Amino acid sequence: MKRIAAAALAVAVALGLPLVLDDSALAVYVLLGLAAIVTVGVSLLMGFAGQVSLGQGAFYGVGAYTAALLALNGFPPLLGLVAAPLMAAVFAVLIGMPLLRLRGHHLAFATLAVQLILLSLAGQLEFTGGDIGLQGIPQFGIGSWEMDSAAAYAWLTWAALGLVMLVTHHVIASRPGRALRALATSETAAASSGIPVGRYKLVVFALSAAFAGLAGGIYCFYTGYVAPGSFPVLISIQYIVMAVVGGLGTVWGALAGASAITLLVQGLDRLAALPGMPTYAPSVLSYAVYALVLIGVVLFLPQGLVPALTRRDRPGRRGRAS
Amino acid sequence: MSAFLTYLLNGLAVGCAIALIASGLVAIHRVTGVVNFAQGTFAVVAGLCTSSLLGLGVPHGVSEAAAVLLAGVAGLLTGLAAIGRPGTTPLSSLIITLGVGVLAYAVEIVLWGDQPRSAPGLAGSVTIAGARIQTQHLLVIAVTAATFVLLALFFGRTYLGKALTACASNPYAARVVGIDTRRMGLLAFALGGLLGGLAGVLITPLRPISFDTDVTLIVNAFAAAVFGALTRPVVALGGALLLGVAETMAAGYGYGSHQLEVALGLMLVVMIVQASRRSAIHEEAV
Amino acid sequence: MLAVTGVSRSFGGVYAVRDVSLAVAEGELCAIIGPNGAGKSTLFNLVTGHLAADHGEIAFLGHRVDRLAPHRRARLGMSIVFQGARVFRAMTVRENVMVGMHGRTRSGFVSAALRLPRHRRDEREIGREADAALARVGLAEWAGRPADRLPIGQQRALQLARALCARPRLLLLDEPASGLRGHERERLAALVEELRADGLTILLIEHDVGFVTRLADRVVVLDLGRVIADGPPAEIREDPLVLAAYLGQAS
Amino acid sequence: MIDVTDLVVSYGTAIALDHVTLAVGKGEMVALLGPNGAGKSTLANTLAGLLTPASGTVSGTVRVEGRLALVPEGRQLFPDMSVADNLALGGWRSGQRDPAPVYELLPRLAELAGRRAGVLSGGEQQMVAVGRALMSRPQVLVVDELSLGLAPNITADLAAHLATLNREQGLAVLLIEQNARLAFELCSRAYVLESGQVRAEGACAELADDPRVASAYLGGAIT
Repeated sequence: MKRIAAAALAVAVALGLPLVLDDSALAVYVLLGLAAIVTVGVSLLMGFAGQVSLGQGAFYGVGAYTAALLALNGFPPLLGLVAAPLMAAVFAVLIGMPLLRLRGHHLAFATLAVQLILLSLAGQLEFTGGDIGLQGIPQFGIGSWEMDSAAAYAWLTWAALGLVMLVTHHVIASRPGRALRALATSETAAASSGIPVGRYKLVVFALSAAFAGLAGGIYCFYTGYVAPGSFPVLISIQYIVMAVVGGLGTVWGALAGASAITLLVQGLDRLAALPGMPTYAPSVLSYAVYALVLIGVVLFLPQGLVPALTRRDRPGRRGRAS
Repeated sequence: MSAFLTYLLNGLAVGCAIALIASGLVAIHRVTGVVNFAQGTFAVVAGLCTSSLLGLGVPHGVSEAAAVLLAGVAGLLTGLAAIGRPGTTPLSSLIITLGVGVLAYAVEIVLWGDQPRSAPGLAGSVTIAGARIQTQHLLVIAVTAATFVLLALFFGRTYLGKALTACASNPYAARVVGIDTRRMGLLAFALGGLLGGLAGVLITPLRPISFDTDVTLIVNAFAAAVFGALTRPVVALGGALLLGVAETMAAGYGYGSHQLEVALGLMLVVMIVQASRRSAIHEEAV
Repeated sequence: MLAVTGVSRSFGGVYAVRDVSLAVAEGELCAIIGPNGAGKSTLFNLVTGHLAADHGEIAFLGHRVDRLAPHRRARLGMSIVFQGARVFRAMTVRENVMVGMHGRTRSGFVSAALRLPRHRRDEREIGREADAALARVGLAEWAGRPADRLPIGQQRALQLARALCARPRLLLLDEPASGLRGHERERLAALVEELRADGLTILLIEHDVGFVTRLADRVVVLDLGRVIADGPPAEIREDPLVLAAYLGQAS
Repeated sequence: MIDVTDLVVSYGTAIALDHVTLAVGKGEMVALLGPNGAGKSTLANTLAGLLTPASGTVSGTVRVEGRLALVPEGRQLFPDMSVADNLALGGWRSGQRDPAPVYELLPRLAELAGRRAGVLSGGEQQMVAVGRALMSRPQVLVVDELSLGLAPNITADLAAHLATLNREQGLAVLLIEQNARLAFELCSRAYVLESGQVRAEGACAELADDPRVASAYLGGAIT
């Protein structure tokens, strides 16, 4: 009962916030939601299934370009938004088939390489608009209704985040979810329990890619343009930082991590914009934050924020159980 | 024909720089099992540092040496963060080195700004069999060759080098005979820093370096190191030379825009072929 | 039930298992013993499919299985309890055991994400079976604990419950008694006897010859990758080759 | 030389050594017997300082002067390095880098000096492992599974070397063995370890006929 009430409160706050936030805060709110959507996927992939991806930004980009190209070629935006996660998932399956044989640092480098290749191609191919990218993407809308307020994008984003979190929550507490968590510990023991390890890794890879693709689709309608520069390698690292900070292997941790990092970086940006600060201050501060938070959390808080905070009340729970 | 020779020698020079970074990667991985994402950073730090020192009027030689030493210190610090705390798993260590690389961005931008910098190298060029080669390219090749000879002597002939090799060969046995494997790991990181720094100092006169050049460097070096399964330095050298020549040829004959894709694609293929020969049961064996 | 014929496997030119043949009949409890490095675990990995044989055939329930992936062999009815503690981390004891039901249920990602009726039905059945298996190995009261915090004896029992959940035809046990104390061993032995009385076919690797002679119908002795003896326990205990392998030959 | 009192060692939740007490005196040859998984190698690694005890003490010359050397289970050489280099690294602790003294004790090693350790036969590798341990000038040698995977005549040859070292150099030896017969021939006293506990101890002559020894190997373990 308590949990349902807490969830209802969270939903109410998430949906109510766009009504009270000013424009610049709304922009942060949308970007936070988008980052959280991708981070939930990273957490599912790394935290539950134990597979590392340093190229999650690539799927974000695939989703964004897919939606943008469809919208620019006259297809309805809704089709673009549906196609974005699907295309990202299909792409993940195609590259995952060979790549998921790799483990640990090999997989990390391979996914990074895929993102670099995609970025380089997107910067050179004609239909993706080269380095300039695609501009003039129409607003999102359904039928004749057009979405033109930032608040509407905030609702769309956070509804998508809610969906993604719900799906993840359902999956991890079920037969396929248990299989994923099992293979993260031992692929041999999982296979011996009848789990087709290769196929499951592929599906979870595709699912996390679909989440990123969905976020990318919303992103392209929200900003109105996409370019290779929107999806730098650093963005993939940023998702890792968010997932690690929040705590790998918890659904709420992804949201907490995305919030903590986004707000921290935004706060520092304000600081950097103060008069007298050098022009490079914003990027320096955000790099420093990513780095120090990542190193600090991995060394001193390896479980991440959410488990570290919730562990406090565990002894009580355990006392009751035994 | 002379164009071909030019490209070949230029390519070898590029490959040599990659090989130096890759050999640092291999040295660290062999001794500690950690893949050091910050390996490209060492080259960037050293390159930027040389350009500053030379700009301040510090003479050649001193500037370069100081930059390489600084990179060695950076390597040691990276090692302390990555493996200094007992019980850090190799994957955590990898994430930490990733963090160190990003942290270096902040430091580098503060110190050197975000624009590419270059440094004067050896001026002039020589003509070999009708091909004009910049002297700096020849210097890169010569220094790399000398470095690899020194490395071979260090690992094969000195007691300390043998102890490092022992840690790579059988870490448990190394502990049995009393070698402190963690300290050896830190030493490997410092060595990796020196090698990366050397590469940075050598290539800065050839292609300007900025804070984010490390991504291209580490990816190329990793690709080269992967040829030797991250454990065999000589194979990594071969891989690096191959990559350097292939990329330079591609650029020289007008396919320059795709050289990164070619290098990365090659790396992916090599990794996948290697992985399909291993089975999970061995990687999980307790 | 299980027929291994002329199977060999070498690592870097050294044979770990060399031309081994062995057959396990339905309902039998067959034990494989042998000194360290005899090739017992390699043989298990070949049977379960985690290693591919260089030569030879493996048939299970009349099917050739030596080209099948491990999870396919598991679904045919092979369950294994590993020697090392391979419990799944970050999962409760009950969830660990529920994984054992994987091969007997079908609901996938879509029905899980949408909470379709099929998912609910499967979850109910999985839960029921898991609870039954937990009760059978005496872990019912530990169900909600994190699995990796259990003592080693209970981790072994947990693996056994997970294996039983799959309703195997053939159960492979890799040194189930190693690392267990006296009373834990005793309980395990009783449980294995009980399973066997229920008609389960069991193939067991064990160092502890006492454990084996008490339980097994038949003992196969491996030494340096080859079968050196095969017969009832009483005979094996007297076999001079076996005594030499274990106690060392007088030189 | 070695004094182990109430030693407890565990891996996570698994207890490997359960209140073990044993001693090896100066110049003594003592055997530690027991089936696989009894905790023998855990004891060896703890004595060599590679594992930290949960409780209990390890004292004697071992801790005070570091004069204990381990010949680990499965030889554990540096396979891609030469025999000479393997030996040289054995002197890491003592600072003795010249293998000449060990060549005198084990002349066969001098002939093998230039060969790669990984390509040697099992018996030769075991000899290198013993030689490597001797490089640290130990007063106590802990030999874990001397006979593992070796033909009986080769084991006997190595055992003879150990006996000579014991007789002529006064080297104390703790011989950890699965092979009971070999241990009884070589040693004066023995301990029987099972499931992490010392089940029996005494003079080898008496233990050889003790039913508890046979039971540890060939049944009756479930009592």
